[in-house]
Amino acid sequence: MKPAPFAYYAPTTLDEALSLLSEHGYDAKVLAGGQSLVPMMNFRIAQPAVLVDINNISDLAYINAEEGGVRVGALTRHHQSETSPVMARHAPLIYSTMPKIAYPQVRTRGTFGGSLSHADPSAELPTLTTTLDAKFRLVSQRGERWVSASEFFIGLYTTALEPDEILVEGFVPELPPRSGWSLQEVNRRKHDFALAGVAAVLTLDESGICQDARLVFLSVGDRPMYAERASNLLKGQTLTPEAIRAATELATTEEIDPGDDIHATADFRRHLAKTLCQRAIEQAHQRAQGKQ
Amino acid sequence: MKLSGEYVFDGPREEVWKLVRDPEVLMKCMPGTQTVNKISDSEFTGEVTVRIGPFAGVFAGRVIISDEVPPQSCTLTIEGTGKIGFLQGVGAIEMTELEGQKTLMKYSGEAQIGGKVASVGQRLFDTVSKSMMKQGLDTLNGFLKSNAA
Amino acid sequence: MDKRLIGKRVVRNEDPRLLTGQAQYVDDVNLPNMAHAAMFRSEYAHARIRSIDVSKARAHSGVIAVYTAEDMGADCYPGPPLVSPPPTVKDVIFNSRRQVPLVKDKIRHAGEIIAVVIAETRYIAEDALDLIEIEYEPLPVVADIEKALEPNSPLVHDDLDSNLAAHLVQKKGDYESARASADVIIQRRFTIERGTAAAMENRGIVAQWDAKSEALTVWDTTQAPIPIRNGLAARLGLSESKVRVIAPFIGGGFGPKIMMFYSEEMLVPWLAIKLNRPVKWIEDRRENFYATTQERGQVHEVEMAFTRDGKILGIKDDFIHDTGAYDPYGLTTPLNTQSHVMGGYDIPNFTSEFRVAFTNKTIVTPMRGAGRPHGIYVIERMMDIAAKELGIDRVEIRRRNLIKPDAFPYEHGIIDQAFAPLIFDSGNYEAVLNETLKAVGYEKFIKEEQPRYRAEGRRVGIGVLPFIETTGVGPYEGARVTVEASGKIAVATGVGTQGQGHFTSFAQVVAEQLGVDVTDVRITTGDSAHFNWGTGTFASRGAVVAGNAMHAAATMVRKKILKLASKVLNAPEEELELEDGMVRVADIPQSSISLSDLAALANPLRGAVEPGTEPGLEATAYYGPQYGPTAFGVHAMIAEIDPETMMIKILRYVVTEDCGTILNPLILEGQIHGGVALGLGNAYYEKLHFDENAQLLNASFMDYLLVGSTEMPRIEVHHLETRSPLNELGTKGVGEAGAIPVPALFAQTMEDALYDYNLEIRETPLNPNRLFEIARKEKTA
Amino acid sequence: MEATTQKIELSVTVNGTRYERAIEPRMLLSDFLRHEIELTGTHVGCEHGVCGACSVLMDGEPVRSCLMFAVQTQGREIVTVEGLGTVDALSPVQQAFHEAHGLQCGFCTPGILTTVTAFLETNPNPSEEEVREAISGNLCRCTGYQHIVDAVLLAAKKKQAS
Repeated sequence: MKPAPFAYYAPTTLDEALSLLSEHGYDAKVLAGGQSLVPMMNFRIAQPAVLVDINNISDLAYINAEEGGVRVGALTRHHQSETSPVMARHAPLIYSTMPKIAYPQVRTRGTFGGSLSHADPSAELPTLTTTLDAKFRLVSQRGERWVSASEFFIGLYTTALEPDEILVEGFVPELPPRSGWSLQEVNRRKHDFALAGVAAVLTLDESGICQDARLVFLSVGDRPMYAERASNLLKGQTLTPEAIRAATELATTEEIDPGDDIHATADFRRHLAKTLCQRAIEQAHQRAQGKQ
Repeated sequence: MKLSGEYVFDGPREEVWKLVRDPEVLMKCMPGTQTVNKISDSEFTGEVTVRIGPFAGVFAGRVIISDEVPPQSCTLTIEGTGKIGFLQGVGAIEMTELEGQKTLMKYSGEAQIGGKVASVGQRLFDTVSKSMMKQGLDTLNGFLKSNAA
Repeated sequence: MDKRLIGKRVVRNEDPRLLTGQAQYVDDVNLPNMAHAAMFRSEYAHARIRSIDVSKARAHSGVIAVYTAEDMGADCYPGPPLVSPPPTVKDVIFNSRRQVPLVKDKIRHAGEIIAVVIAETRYIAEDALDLIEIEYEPLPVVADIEKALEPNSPLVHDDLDSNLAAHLVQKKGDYESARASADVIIQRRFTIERGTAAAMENRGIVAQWDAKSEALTVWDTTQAPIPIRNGLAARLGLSESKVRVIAPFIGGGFGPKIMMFYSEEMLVPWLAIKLNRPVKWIEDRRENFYATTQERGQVHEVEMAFTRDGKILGIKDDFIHDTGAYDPYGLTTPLNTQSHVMGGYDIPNFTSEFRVAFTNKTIVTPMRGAGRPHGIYVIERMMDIAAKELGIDRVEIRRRNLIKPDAFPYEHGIIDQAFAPLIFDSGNYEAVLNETLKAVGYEKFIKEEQPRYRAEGRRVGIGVLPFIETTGVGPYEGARVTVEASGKIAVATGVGTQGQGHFTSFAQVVAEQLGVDVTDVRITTGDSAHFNWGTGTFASRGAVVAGNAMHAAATMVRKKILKLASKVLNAPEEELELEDGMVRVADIPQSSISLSDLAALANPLRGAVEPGTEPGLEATAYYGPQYGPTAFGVHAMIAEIDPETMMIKILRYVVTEDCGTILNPLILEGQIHGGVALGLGNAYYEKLHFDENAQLLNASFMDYLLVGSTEMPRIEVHHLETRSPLNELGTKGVGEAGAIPVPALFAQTMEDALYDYNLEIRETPLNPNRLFEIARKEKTA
Repeated sequence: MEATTQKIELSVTVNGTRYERAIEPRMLLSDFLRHEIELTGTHVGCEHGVCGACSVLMDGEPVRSCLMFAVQTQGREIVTVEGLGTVDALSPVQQAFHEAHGLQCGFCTPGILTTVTAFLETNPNPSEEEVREAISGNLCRCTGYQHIVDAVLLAAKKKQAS
C-alpha cells in the first residue's frame, strides 16, 4: 500500500496555487489535511498526477467572529475548531460536533476547507454548514464567487468547485436569539461515519412558535440532504409532538434517499433517520427554549 | 447489489428503443466513455474512465444486449474490468408508452463489484450506482431530445 | 522474606525495550543490499488464468525480477500439511489440499499469489504490480458453506467429486435412547460467521542467504519458528543446522501466525537464495484481509434432550465447518468445536457429525478461540432457550447441569484436537458461578435494579454464563536453563512470543527456583539458533507446556547448584538456601557463595571434571502432557440497549476465571481483557462480509470494525485457583479464554434487555441492523 | 516553480536531530522515519489512517505518519517514540505503561505513547472518559484498552506529583 508517483508542488501563496490548478486541471488534486485523500492514494484507488499542497500558504487558518457570524479559513484544522472559544460562542453546533469527527490525530491535520471540498455525504461538516446556511468563497484565477452550502454540495464527492478553484473560506451565520440546535447520529463505533444522522436548527418567536427551521440529514443520500419541505412544515407551528412527528414523517419518507451497505440497509437507515430526526427536533426545541 | 427504478423519457417508445438498442449510444451514456468498438450488432466494447472526486479508474467495458422484445424489453449485460477492480451487471428493462409522447422505463438488475475498489469502497456503491444510473439515463434522454430537435 | 515469585504481580522484563522503540520486529530488519517483494494477487475468488504477461513489469526501472509459477518450475509445489486428522478416530474422511507458493492455473480464493515482483524498493515493486497484464476466465464461485456441499455446486478442487474436505462423527453414550426418554426436545439452527484476527502487526518475512557458508537466516512473524525451520530446511534441501528461523518481537499472533506454510513463507526464502540477495516482504493491511488465515464460519443444526426439571439427557450437534480454499491445518478447529459443545455440563449422551467444506475463500486456521466459541455459543444458546421453554431460571438450569467437583477427572469419551481423549482434569465449576453471581450482584439486579429500569422504560439486561476451555495440549515444549558466569540466568525455549509476557512469567518460574531476581533471568524465545526443539505458541499452551518445561529445567539446575554448593561450602544440601543470587548455609550467612562463582567452578578451565558429570550449571528439560488441562470461567454482563437505534452500552462486565495456578495476575488480567475485546468484536462488531462471488467487501479497518477504547467496558476480573493435577505448576491455559463465551453472553444479555421483544438470537456476530431486523420480525410474528 | 516526481531535498528535525535526505515526494512519513533514518520504533499497522500505530508528534501535535508525505515535514520538528525516553530513563508516560501493564505485544504502543504524551500536556488531569477519547484513534488488539487507560491515568498522577 504505497502511493503511485506524483508531481508535488508546495506553493506558499494562494496565487501560485491557483496558477498550478489552472495549469493542471483535472490532473491536479489539492492536498490540504490529506486525511481522506492520502488513504485513497495509499490504496491506489486515487492516483492524481499532480498534488498541490496548500499547507504552506499562510493566512488560510483562522476563525474570526464577524457581524452576524463567524468566518473560517480553509486551512483551519478540526482541532482548532474543536478548541476555539470563538467557534464555541458563534457556531456551537459546529464546535460541539468537532470531537465526534474521526480521531484526535486526524483532527490535528484535517481541515475545514478540505472536508467541505471532499464532500463525503457521511461527513459532518458538509451537513452542519448546510444546516447553518453557510456560504463558501471559491477562488480561481478567473475570479471569486460565494456559493451557499446547499448549492455547493452536488453529489457524492462532487461540489460546485471547478478544477481550477479552491474553497478559501466559509462564512457561518450565527443563529438568532431563541434558536436551538442538535446533531443526532448513530455510529457503529463512536468515531465511525454515521449509519444515519441529522442536524436540526430551530428559531422560535417570542410566543414560542417556530419561526425558522432547517433539517439536514447525513449518510442517507449522495450529499447533505436538506429536507426543505419538512423544514417549512415546522415554520409557523407550535412544536407539538404531532407537529414534530409530521415533519419527521415527511422528511424521512420523501426527502432522503438512503442506500444499502454492509453496515445498514436502506430500510434501517430510514428507520434511524426517523428516530433521530424526532430526537433532533426535540433537542433543538429544548435548547431554543433555553432548557439545555 | 440490487438496482431498480423507473425513469420517464421525453419521447415515444420507438425512439427510446432505437437508442437503447444501439450499444454505441448505451456506451456513451456511461459517464466517462472514451472509446467504443462494435463487436456485433448486440455487443460493444469500450474504454470508460470513471471519476468520482479524487477517485479515478479506467475500465475496459463491454455491453451485450439480449432477450430482445422490440420495442418493449431487453436484457443488458454490462462488464467492466480495470486495474482497481471489476464490475458485472445484468439488468432487465421494460418500457411502456405514456401519454404525451413519453415513455416509462422500468429497470431492475443486479450488479456485482469485485477487486480493490469493492474491498475498500463498499460504503459508496449504492450511491455511486444510483447516481451513475441517473446520469446515464439523463444522457440518454438528452440524446432523445436532441434527436427530436 | 517471601520467596514465592509465582503468583506475584511482577511488571514485565520486556517492557523497557518495547516502550522505547528498541524492540526488533520483522519489518525493522534492515540488511545491506536488501530487495523488496510485492505480491501480485488474484482479484477473483475462482478463476482460471488464461494468460499472464509480466514483461512490462520486468522491464520497469528498479525491478530486479518477476516470478510466476512457471518461472519457479519444479520448486512450485504445495506446502506440507501442518496437522493431520486424528489417527485415533475411526472412519475419518479427510481430503488434504494445500496451498502453493504461486498459482499456475486455477485461482481458488481472492488474494492467492500469481506472481511476485522483487524491486529495489517496495514503492517500485508496487508500481510494477500495476504493469502486470493478466486475463482471467472467471468461474462460478463457491461462497456459501451449505451450498458448497450441495450436489450441483461448482468444485473448488476439480479432482475431488465434491467440496467435502472432511467428515467425522463422534459419539458418547446413546443419544437416540436419551432422546426417546426425554420430556422435551429442542431443535435449533445457528450460524456463526467469519472474522479475522487482525493482529496490529501484519505478517512479514525477511530472508538472507549466505552463499559461501550455505546458510539461510529467516526472520518470520511466525508463532512456530522451529517447525518452520525444519520445514524450510527440508523444502530447500538444506541441513537444519544451516537454517536459522528467528521470530523476533511479534506484534500479536492470535493463531493465524502459525501456518505451514504460508505461500510467502515458501517464496521469500527461495527468492533470497535464487537472487543471492536479502529479500523482505511485509504484508500490508489489505493483503492481510485476503492472505492471512481467518476463522469462525460454521452452521449448526442442534438438538437437545431434557427432562422436565431441566436435566440434560443428551445433545446432537451436526455442523458444517468452512475451511476455505485449502485445509493445511487439519481438523483442529472443528474438533475444538465438538469438544466444547458440551460446555461444562454433565452430559451423558452426545453425538456430533461435522462436515468440512472447501469454499473459494481465504484459508481457515485457528484464531484465538479456535472453534471453542462456536461450541460454547451452541450449548449456551440452547441452555437459554431451554430455560425459557422449561420455565426455569437460566442460572438455575445451568447450576443443575454443571459437572460436580467430585466428578473430576471427567471423561468425555471423545477425541479432541490433541488427538487425545477429552478429559476434564479438575475444576470447581459451581464455585466459580457463585463467585460471579456475587460479584455482578445478580440477585439484586434481577429483583431490584432491573424492575426499576423497566419502569423507567429503559432496556437494561443481564447475562451470565459459564464456559470451558481445553488448553495446554502437547506434544511438548522444552527449555534450557543456564547459570552464566555473570550469575545471571539464561533461558531458551522454542516457542515464539507475541505479547504474552513470556519474558516475565517464565522468568518468575525460573527465578523462584534459583533464588534470583526476576530481572536477572533473560529469556530467549523463538530463535531456532538458541533452542532446537519445539512446536509453537498456540492452543493456550505457552504457560502450561513451556512453563512446566521451564520449571523442570530450573528444578534440575537447582539440584546441580545445591550439589556443587554443598561440596564447596561443606554443608549438607538440606541446609542450603538460594537467595539473592547466592547459595547460603542456613543460619550461617557468612558461609555462602554467589551463583556467579559457582558457575565458574562448574565450568573450570583447568583440572579434571569428574567422570559422568556435565560441565556448567545447565539443564534442558521437556514437558509433554498426556492430555491438556481444562480451564473454566463464568462471564457476566449488564448492558443497556436503545431499542430504536440498537445502540448498546455495556454497564458492567465481570469475569471469574479458574485457570489453575496463576503465574502473574497482571499478565493474566491483560490476557482476559484482550480476549474479551475480541469476543465482543465477534459478538457485535467484527464480520467479514463476503458477497456471493466471495469478494470481500470490507478489507480495511474503515469497514472491518475492531473494538476501540470508546466501545470497551471496564472488565472486573476475579480468580479461583483449582490447580491442575496434570503438571507440577498446576497451571491451565488462559490465552484464549476471554474470547470464548462473549458472543453467547452478548446474545443472552440482548434478549434479556429487549425482554418485551421476545427475541431469539441464533447468529453471531450481530449488529444494530440485524438486531433491528430480528426484533421487528419477532414483534410482527 | 519547479515541481517534479524527482527527489526533493528534505530537512527535518526528528527527536532533536536534524536529518537531510533527498526523497521522492510520495514517500510516506512513516516510511521515511522507519527506513530512511532507521527509527523503527514508529510502527505501521494499516497505512490508511485508522489504527494509529504510526502516530508521531509534529510540532507537538499527534499526527498519523502514514497519512503524510515526508516532504510535508520540511523544517518541522518530529518526535517519535524514540524521542520520549530511553531504556534506562523511561519518560513518566512510558514508566506508567510499564507499571500498569499498558502493553502486551507492544506494536500499537509507540503510537499510543506519542499521542498520550501530547494529550497529557493539554489535559494534565483527565477523567477516564477523556482518556478513552484521547486514545480512540489507536487500535490495540491485545489489551482491551483497560490497562492502557489505567496507565494514562497513572501517568497523569505521576506527572502531577513531580
